[in-house]
Amino acid sequence: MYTEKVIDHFREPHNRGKMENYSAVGKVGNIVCGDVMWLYIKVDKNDAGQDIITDISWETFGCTAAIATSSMVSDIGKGKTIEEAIAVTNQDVASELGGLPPIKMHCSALAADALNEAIYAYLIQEKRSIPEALQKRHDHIAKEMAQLEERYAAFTEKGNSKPRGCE
Amino acid sequence: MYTEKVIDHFREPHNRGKMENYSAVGKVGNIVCGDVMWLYIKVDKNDAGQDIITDISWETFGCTAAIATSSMVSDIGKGKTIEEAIAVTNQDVASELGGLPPIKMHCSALAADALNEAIYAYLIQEKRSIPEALQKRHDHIAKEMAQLEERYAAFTEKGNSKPRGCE
Amino acid sequence: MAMNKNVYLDNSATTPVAPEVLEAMIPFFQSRYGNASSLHSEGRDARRAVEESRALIAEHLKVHPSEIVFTSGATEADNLALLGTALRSTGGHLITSRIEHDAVRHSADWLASRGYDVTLLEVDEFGRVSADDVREAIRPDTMLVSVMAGNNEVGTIQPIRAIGEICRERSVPFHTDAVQAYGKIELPMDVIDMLSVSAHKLHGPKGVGFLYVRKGTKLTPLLHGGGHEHGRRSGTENVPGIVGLGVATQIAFEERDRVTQRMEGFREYLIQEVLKLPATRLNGHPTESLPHIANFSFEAIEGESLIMKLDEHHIATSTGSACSSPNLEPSHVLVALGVPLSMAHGSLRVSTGRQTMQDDIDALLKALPIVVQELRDMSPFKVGG
Amino acid sequence: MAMNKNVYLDNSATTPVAPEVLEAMIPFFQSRYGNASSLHSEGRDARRAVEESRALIAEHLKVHPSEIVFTSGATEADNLALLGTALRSTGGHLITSRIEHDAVRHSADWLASRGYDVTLLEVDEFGRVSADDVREAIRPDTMLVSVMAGNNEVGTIQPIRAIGEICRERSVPFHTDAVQAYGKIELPMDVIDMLSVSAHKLHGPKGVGFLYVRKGTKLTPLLHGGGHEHGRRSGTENVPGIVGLGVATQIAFEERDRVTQRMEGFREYLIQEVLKLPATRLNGHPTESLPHIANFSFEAIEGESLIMKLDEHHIATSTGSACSSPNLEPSHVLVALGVPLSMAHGSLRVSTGRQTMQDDIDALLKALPIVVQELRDMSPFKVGG
Ligand SMILES: Cc1ncc(COP(=O)(O)O)c(C=O)c1O
Ligand SMILES: Cc1ncc(COP(=O)(O)O)c(C=O)c1O
Ligand code: FES
Ligand code: FES
Repeated sequence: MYTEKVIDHFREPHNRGKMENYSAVGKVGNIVCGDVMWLYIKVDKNDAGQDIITDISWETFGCTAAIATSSMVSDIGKGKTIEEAIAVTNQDVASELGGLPPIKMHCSALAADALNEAIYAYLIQEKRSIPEALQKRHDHIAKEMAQLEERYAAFTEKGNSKPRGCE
Repeated sequence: MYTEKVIDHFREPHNRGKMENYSAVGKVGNIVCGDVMWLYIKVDKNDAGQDIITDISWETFGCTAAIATSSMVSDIGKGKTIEEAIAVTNQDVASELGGLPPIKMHCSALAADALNEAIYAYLIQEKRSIPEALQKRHDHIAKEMAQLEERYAAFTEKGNSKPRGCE
Repeated sequence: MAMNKNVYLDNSATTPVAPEVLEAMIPFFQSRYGNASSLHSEGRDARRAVEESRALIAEHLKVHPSEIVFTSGATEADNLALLGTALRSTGGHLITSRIEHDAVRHSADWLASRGYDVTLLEVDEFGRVSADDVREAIRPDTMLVSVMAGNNEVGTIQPIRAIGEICRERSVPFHTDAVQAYGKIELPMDVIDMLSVSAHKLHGPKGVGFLYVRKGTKLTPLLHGGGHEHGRRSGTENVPGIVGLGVATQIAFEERDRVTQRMEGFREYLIQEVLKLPATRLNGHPTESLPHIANFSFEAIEGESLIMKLDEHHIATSTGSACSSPNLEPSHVLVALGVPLSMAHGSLRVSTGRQTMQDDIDALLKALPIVVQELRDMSPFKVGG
Repeated sequence: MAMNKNVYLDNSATTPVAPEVLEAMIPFFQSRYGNASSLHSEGRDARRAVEESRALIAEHLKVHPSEIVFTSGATEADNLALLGTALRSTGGHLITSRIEHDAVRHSADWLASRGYDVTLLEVDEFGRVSADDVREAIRPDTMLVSVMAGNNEVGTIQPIRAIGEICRERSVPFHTDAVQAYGKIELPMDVIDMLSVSAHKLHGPKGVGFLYVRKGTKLTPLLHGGGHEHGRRSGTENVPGIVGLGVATQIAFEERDRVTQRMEGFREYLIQEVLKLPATRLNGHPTESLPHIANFSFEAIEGESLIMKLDEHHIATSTGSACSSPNLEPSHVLVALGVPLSMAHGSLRVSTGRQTMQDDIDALLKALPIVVQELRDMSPFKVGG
């Protein structure tokens, strides 16, 4: 089952909660298990003029691994350039956690996807060109997210923060 | 499995061994399990002129139950008239032993048969008339015994006391 | 790694072995280790112990000892009932329900994949099978009806007597998985042909159980070998396990009224208090329930995380969440009851045992609002009070 | 009813649980009672224990842990190997031998009654299967070859490597029942696809064992349910049993050289001394034998009585006599070896364990001539010296 590191991140997750003044948010979900992750990024230029992810936070509705990988991806992504962050894979997230059970690898995919989606949203918003791989991944994710929104309509109607696919 | 009474009779069997000056011997065996029982009777007239079985002993090659039922049937038969002794059933033997496992009921049949065969041999020898049921039973037993003799030829050749079916 | 200071409220999953049970078992590992098939005194001693346990169980169920077939647990007992019936021929029809334990469900699935016809009975919103549906489903080629006595996830009790009577009328063998019901509620043995039990749900050891098989019920064995259990289940008898199952049965039946009354009290109190929390519901039947199981759903909560958060508070419970299942499917029981996927996702099963104290319930009720709030705070979904 | 003062020489039937094994098991009944499928810490603790045991066994066998499937014993393991292979289709050919344990033999019989073709390999007078016969028996539709590693009645070791290599060549899965051989002799795991083991033959507890299943070997499960053991064997894990099996394995492999050497000494001494008695023979192979089993026949002696007489002397042994069998048939193993019925009737199996001392052997050798004479005296058959 879960490694001690997974349990540690689940118990004391890093960077959780909504971010004030975020640059962009990525919203992803897994239609099979039903878990949902929102990931906020703040992007700033560094001295060399590169886009740097200076802060990450997240809101997750999901399993132990979903929460632990949210926490881990937020640690991993922080301080990276956009290019570096796009390159973060679910393998990276999982192995930083000391591995995940096979059935739980998709949770780490959720985390990597969320980071990608946030970057996608940021690039769109900044009217930058979108790498083809990123676009493809987004198209897939957006479809899944739309289905999940239906499932959780009840929760979101009552609440004030509607999930609406990627902004 | 076995009752305490069976085990007791097996451990300290009554009336075992060949009898000197016996009146007749009954030799039976079970072709399925391969066990063999020889039962000796001594017959005397009582004051009323009836044939009484005054003594019984046996030699048995067989299982725990075969030995215990040999012992028990020798106790049961002693003192009975010929007519009474013919009426002894394997149920009688088994129930005096507190019952036998179903698979072991045939061992008590062996004991009852041996008593019958000894009586049969006695009646033949005394040139008495044979009740029909006894004759039938004998015919069946004799056939089985003949087959067993073949199986144990090796043992009996070496020995001096050849089993030869009913005398 | 001792866990006994913990609050253990997952007794439907497994129970601690009762001290009396363990004590009765120990000698059979050490000095009384004979094989019950051996002729010598060690063997006869083991045989006696096995048969005494069988007689004890039969006495409590008011059946004949030869009708008890010891198995390695209820999974095997359920498989023996279904496969042992079906594999006597190469096809036929079986009836079972949508809320059975996987041991029945996947046995039926396997048979279906082998060309047998399987009817799955629907349940109502409380998880009850309708006896009328059973009547309607029976066909001339129906080999078996299998409906569980009490559900292991939501606790709902089935109308077993009514179902059994219909089966009797139509001369169809009736099997019931009584793993959770045994020792807790009265079982109508007069209309039951086969019944599965597992020791470890009853403060007995894991790895042993039995199938009650009414005399005359035809089965082909699942485990072939030395002809143990009158040829119905081969394999060297698990003597300590069987002894433990006997003692566990004895305790359960002797203490039944007292223990189940306490459990009912806990259940009512739990329902009352948990439903005070916002956006919460009870799954299963409010009253027609096993005494030891209560199942709730929390909106916008994922069950696996809930369990893990409660575990941080040293409280052991379980969930029917998709995330907690080996195939990422939400509990088929909750789905069959019509619980929406989103609510099935946030289910919590609380199950009490003979050792449960009011303190345990209080600890859960204290921790629950905290962890629910914590998880809701972490979530993008905001649930109104 | 304590038996431990007795001379126990029936270790092929079952063994006393080693104190170290029992000690390792106890916590899993009491404080560490979690269900290994549960998410909470009790469950994770149980899961760790199960996986540690699996890893330990795999290490000793030099196989991958995922290739170990825990079962309720070797009867189930044997059934899983045979039925699990055969039931994937509706017919086919299986090869096994005439000297298999009932668990294999009657699984094969059952399959034969279901329309499968079964070839039974003959054995020589010592009980050895010929590898050439295996080669000849293999057909295009052969699904499985199952030949035991070492026989439980006479101890004869089979040419497993040669048989395994032929199966490998012909791409036929090869199963071996290693219940008696495990922890006693080297097993050529590189040519074995499936292997059955039972804990209670190894100073572990009754009711647990495993089937080694080489990666890629196709099986349909026998017990359907919660998907335990990677879907190959459902049923709540018998955690204490599995832990016990692990420790028993560790002890057996660590002590192997020392213990088997002592056993070999006992066996040689026994053979030398018993054959001095009149009208006596050794059954099985004089040297190609498991170290712990010696099987003798006594002319004009019935084995069940012999066992019971030895039992009076507090000595536990066993026999292949017809009278001792549940169907009044003499041991199929002795019959397959060509032992005449009359001699099969008087067979005695002596089997030693890790706890056996020279004293035990001496006690047997002292009692044996006495009881043999006593029985011969009781018999109508007189045997020459
Ligand atoms: C060779 C052999 N195979 C299989 C078995 C059956 O194993 P179990 O006792 O675990 O059912 C035994 C022992 O009974 C055996 O000796
Ligand atoms: C209702 C029900 N049936 C069957 C089983 C399976 O029994 P076992 O754990 O003995 O394999 C369980 C528990 O796992 C259960 O709750
Ligand atoms: S189970 Fe789906 S995100 Fe973890
Ligand atoms: S088993 Fe045949 S006489 Fe006892």
